[in-house]
Amino acid sequence: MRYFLQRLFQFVIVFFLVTFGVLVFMRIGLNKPGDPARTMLGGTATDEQIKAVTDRFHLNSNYLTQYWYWLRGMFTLDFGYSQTNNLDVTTYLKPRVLPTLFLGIYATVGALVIAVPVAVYQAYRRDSAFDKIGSFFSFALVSIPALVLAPLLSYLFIIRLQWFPRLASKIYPWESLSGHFKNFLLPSIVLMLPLAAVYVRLLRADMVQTLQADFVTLASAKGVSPRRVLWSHALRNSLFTLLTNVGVQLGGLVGGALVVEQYFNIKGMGSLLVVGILSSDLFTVQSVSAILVATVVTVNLLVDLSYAVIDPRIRHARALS
Amino acid sequence: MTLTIESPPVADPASAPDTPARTQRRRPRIGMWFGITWLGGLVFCIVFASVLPFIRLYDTKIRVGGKAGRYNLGPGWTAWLGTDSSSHDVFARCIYGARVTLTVGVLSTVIGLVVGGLLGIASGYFQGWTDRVGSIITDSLLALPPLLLALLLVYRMDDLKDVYSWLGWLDRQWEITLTLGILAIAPFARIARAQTIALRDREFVLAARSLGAKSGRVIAREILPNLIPAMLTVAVTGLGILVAAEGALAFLGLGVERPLTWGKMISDGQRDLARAWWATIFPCLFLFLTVISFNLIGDQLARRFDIREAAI
Amino acid sequence: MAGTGTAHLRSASDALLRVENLVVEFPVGRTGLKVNAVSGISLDVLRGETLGLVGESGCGKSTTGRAIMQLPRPTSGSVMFEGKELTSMGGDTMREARTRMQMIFQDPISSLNPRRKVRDIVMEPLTIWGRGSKSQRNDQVDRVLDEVGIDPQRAAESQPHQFSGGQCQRISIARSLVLDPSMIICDEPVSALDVSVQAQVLNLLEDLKQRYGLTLVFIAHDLAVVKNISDRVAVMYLGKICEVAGSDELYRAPAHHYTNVLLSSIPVPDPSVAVKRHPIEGEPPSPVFPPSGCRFNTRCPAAQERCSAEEPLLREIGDGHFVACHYPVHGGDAPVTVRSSSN
Amino acid sequence: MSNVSQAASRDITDPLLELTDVKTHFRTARGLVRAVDGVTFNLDRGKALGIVGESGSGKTILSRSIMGLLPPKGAVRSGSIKFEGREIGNLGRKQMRHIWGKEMAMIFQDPMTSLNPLMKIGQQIAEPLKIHLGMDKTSAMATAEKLLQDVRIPEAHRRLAQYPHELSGGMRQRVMIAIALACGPTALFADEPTTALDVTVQAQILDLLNEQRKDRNMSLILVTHDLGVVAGHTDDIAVMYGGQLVEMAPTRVLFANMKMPYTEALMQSIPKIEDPSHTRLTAIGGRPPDLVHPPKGCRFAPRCPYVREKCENEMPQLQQSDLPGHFFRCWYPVGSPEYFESKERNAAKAMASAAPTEVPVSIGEAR
Repeated sequence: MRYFLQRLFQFVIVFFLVTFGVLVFMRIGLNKPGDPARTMLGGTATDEQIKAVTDRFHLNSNYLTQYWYWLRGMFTLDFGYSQTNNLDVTTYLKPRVLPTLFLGIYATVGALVIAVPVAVYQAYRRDSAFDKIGSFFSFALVSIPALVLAPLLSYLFIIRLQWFPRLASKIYPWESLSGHFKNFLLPSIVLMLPLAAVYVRLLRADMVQTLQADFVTLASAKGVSPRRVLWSHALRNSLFTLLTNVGVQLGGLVGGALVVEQYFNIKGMGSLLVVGILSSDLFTVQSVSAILVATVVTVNLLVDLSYAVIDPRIRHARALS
Repeated sequence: MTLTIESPPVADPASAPDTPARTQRRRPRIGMWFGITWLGGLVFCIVFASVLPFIRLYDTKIRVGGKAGRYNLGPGWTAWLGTDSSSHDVFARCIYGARVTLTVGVLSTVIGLVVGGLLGIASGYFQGWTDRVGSIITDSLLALPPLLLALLLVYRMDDLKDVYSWLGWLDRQWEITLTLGILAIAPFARIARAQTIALRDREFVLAARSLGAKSGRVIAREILPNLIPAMLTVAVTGLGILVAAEGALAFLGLGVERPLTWGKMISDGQRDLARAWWATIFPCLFLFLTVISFNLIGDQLARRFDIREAAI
Repeated sequence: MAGTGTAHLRSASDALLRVENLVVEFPVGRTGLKVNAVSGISLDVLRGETLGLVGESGCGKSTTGRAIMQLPRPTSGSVMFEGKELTSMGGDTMREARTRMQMIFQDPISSLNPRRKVRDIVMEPLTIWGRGSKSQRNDQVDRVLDEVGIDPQRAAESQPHQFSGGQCQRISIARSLVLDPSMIICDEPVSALDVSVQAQVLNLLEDLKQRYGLTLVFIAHDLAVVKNISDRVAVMYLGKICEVAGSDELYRAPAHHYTNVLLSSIPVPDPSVAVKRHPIEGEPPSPVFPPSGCRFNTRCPAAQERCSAEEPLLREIGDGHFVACHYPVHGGDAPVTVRSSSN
Repeated sequence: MSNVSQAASRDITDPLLELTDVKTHFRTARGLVRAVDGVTFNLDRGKALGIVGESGSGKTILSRSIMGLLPPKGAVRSGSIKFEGREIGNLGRKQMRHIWGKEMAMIFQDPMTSLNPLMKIGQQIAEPLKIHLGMDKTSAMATAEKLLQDVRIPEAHRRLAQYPHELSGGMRQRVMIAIALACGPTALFADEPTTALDVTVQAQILDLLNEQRKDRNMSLILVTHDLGVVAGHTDDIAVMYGGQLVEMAPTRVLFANMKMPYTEALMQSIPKIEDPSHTRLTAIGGRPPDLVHPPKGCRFAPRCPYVREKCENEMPQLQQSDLPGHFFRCWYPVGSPEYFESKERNAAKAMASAAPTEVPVSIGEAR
């Protein structure tokens, strides 16, 4: 428990540090009174407008004070004001959350569902044709950035084969399941394939290692069936790198989502962020970054916890502390 | 980008026969030679772009019937890979784009390698508060999705250099190089730290200290030589990732404006994908082949130095 | 006084190395607990003597060796070497002092940097201290390599992995010799080697000791090996010294019950010898929570109430034979580990 | 001696294990490694056989070859291995599964890595019981507890729910033995079972193994590098060198009457507790043979102090001495006239040269 609290504390520190860093970095150089507000509102803004915004967000005080007010706003779900949309950030951020969440979950879950059996079987039948073909494809896919896969797949499936429409209006599963499917299948695949390839390579390497361990040989020497050796002795002992990487890869997944949302015209947080950055939309950038950082940090914390669930050694070491 | 590294192999020739070691090399080295050939060819074209007869100058427009038009040529003899929306030769543009991409990639890798490597070695060797500060830096760098961090950095650097005159030397290419370099620090630092910790407890390091060697010498003579193979391997694989990241930045609109890089070409051609697939697909291929080449070489190096590669 | 006493120490002026009340503790993670690796032991080694330090894994023998080298520095206690106090020495003086004593490690392969040429590894100490001219250094390295039975020619072009475990151990020995130390601490130098090679290395150590007038501290878990090479043996258990005696004396008439158990546990490579067994149950307790009183009391066949309440101090029970036990085996004068030929 | 033989058709006096010219080679980048090169012996029911050798002698590979537990890739096997009269040398893992755990069981060297760290002790012992004996969970657990008591683990019931890391090294080795004993195997392979343990614990474990062997009339194959370990705990000893069996005999015969110079040299190189301090050891010079390119003649010839021309050119075959069950592989065995002649010659040579001889690897060996 103490260990968990320690990790939690460290992650909270990182969260504050990074979000504060983003705030400072977005506002640094905008030193003169009213500057941040002017940046936000654009050149045509009147002095009253500027003053109003400046006061509302305490843009004249020091960064720590600004951070404090922004943070306080965050916790009351007031994410600030966006001049590009002339709206409160909260209002237009809401519908953006789900599409990105869909993408991320489909990609991660899909990648794991594909990767685990493939990797396990590859490791079990090491050097077989299946292993070699699997290794070839995972290697090739690891090397395809989203930026390459997106045009290739959309050229093939949207333009050549015309299996998917370019744009569908109904994107939520409760509106239209097929519309949801058509909208998210291809983008999810673009994100999923390289991710699955990474997972396959990681898990295969660990499995190969584990399968050479004494306790696996001992399990065989007890007469345990190969299937049971594989799935209940070897797999659990090989999951650590994979788990760690579900957390680590999340950052990369978000990066991929930025590209994919842009490419497939999905109105998610990624495209919002890109537009926000390119138009110096202070509050949008801060809010979306904060959400992403919080997600990354939380997932890593959960990964840390899951080690303890899997491994009694970690559980006990932590119970001691 | 994460690599997990095993401790260096302990090979005792006398005990070898008792433990049937992994036999046979698995994949032939064709892959690595492919990678070297592709990268070598690319570098050759980049260096001699202006004198090679089959590469047009960056600004040459290809006219059909005396007119320059949008996508007026598909792939063929006149323009190997066709022409783009402004009637430029796609092949020539890919080569010129590669110059920027590869320069940015190599320089940012060097930045990441040096800064991250030193940070990691310091954290791993001295531990204590050095390690704590180091790990907060790396954790923070890793908490922000890398592409988001890159977008922020590049975009804000543009603004900042207008405000602070001492940043005036920053052009877009330098901005991107610095940014990607900063992104590369955390992964390099992590690996260097893990390796250093593993090496620090090895007995030959203890032996060096018992001979009266100072910390600096121990790091330089005992730790660094054992660290370099792993770091180089990571650097090569990392180059592939940074090249892809540069592409993504360009795609999102924060690339070098002139010459255009692959990401921007993909982004530009995307709207007309149905009409002129070549303007998008060929830059895609260049990007893919370059990334995979780095990966292939990195993979071979990892095998060579017995570094178990984990994620890329 | 806590600890196991200092009665066995000889006159300070004779000793090359004199360790008093050495304590080494390590923290267990961030738990606030500590491993009591070494809990107040005292040792001395005369010039030219070989002191054997024997005990089971986790008894603190290796930690003691490293603490003498101040790698890492002990938690408390005094280490006098060649008349100088090491524990209070500063960085550079300490580095200098370390060259007078050297260390050989258990894993011959791990103790050599895999990415350097063997010759450079052996040369390294001379390079660090800038001793002699280039040709003098070369001669010195050639001579030492030759001495340990490694071809200098081959050493110049090969890396450690091209040598076998025994040869790597020879290289380690060569490296420790080039600075002409007065003492070498051998930390399980032969336990990773095959018996045939082990004999080669043990013989080599004996020869070099004569030739260079070395003083050795020989740490090992194999009692037969320790007996073979040592003049005096100290038996350790859970961070304390149980018994100190001349090598032959200790094995002839062990006085501490732990020593007795240890000796009778050794499998004898001769089926015709019937060993009178003193089997004990269980395994050493954790050094994080050591037992009170005599640390062996939880497993001792002769333990009484006093043993868990009061810690025994080392006391003399025979000529140069010291034991830390309230109720030693036969007062220490009768042979107890009976070995007789049954037919 | 009563025997619970499952194979009713077979005579209980027939050997349990018959090995004929067993070879296990490995294809490697460097060439074919002849890890085990033609081993022949029989093992009777209920007996303990010690296989002794230095690292690289092929002792571990031999025991794994008999068990059929070699890595699937790169191993080339030949020869015949009969277990209870049934040829098992050519069986695949699938068929071996029904023998493993039930009729043959194995204990490994390192108790720290041989138990699944993520599985409770109870489950690990219960596993073979459920598989081979079809027990349900409750009875498997009850049997597991009984087994833990048999291997003298205190508080057996509580241990069932513990994980391996909560036990000490000796305890873990006891758990390994409990697992191996679970289904009442007829042969138990113990590969360096005590190397990773302390002496006091080593004695306990060896005694436990022997006691269980006798109680269960089980054959024990004890693979070790330590002659001391086999001396007190086996009926027969097989000495291996360079992938071959070089000497095999009943334990007492071997120690009293060794014929092979290698065995003799091995004995002499061990420091003995009875000898006074600073007794000079007789080291064996040189290094074990390269199993990719083994010597043409006797594999020990390059290191043998009594070597003659014939030894270098012709490989000696395993021959029987005048004592029953004693085999050795030497042209001029210990005790032969040539042996004494060479010995005298060596002694004279050593007298003549006061300085260390030119043997590069072992200094002072000849003195």
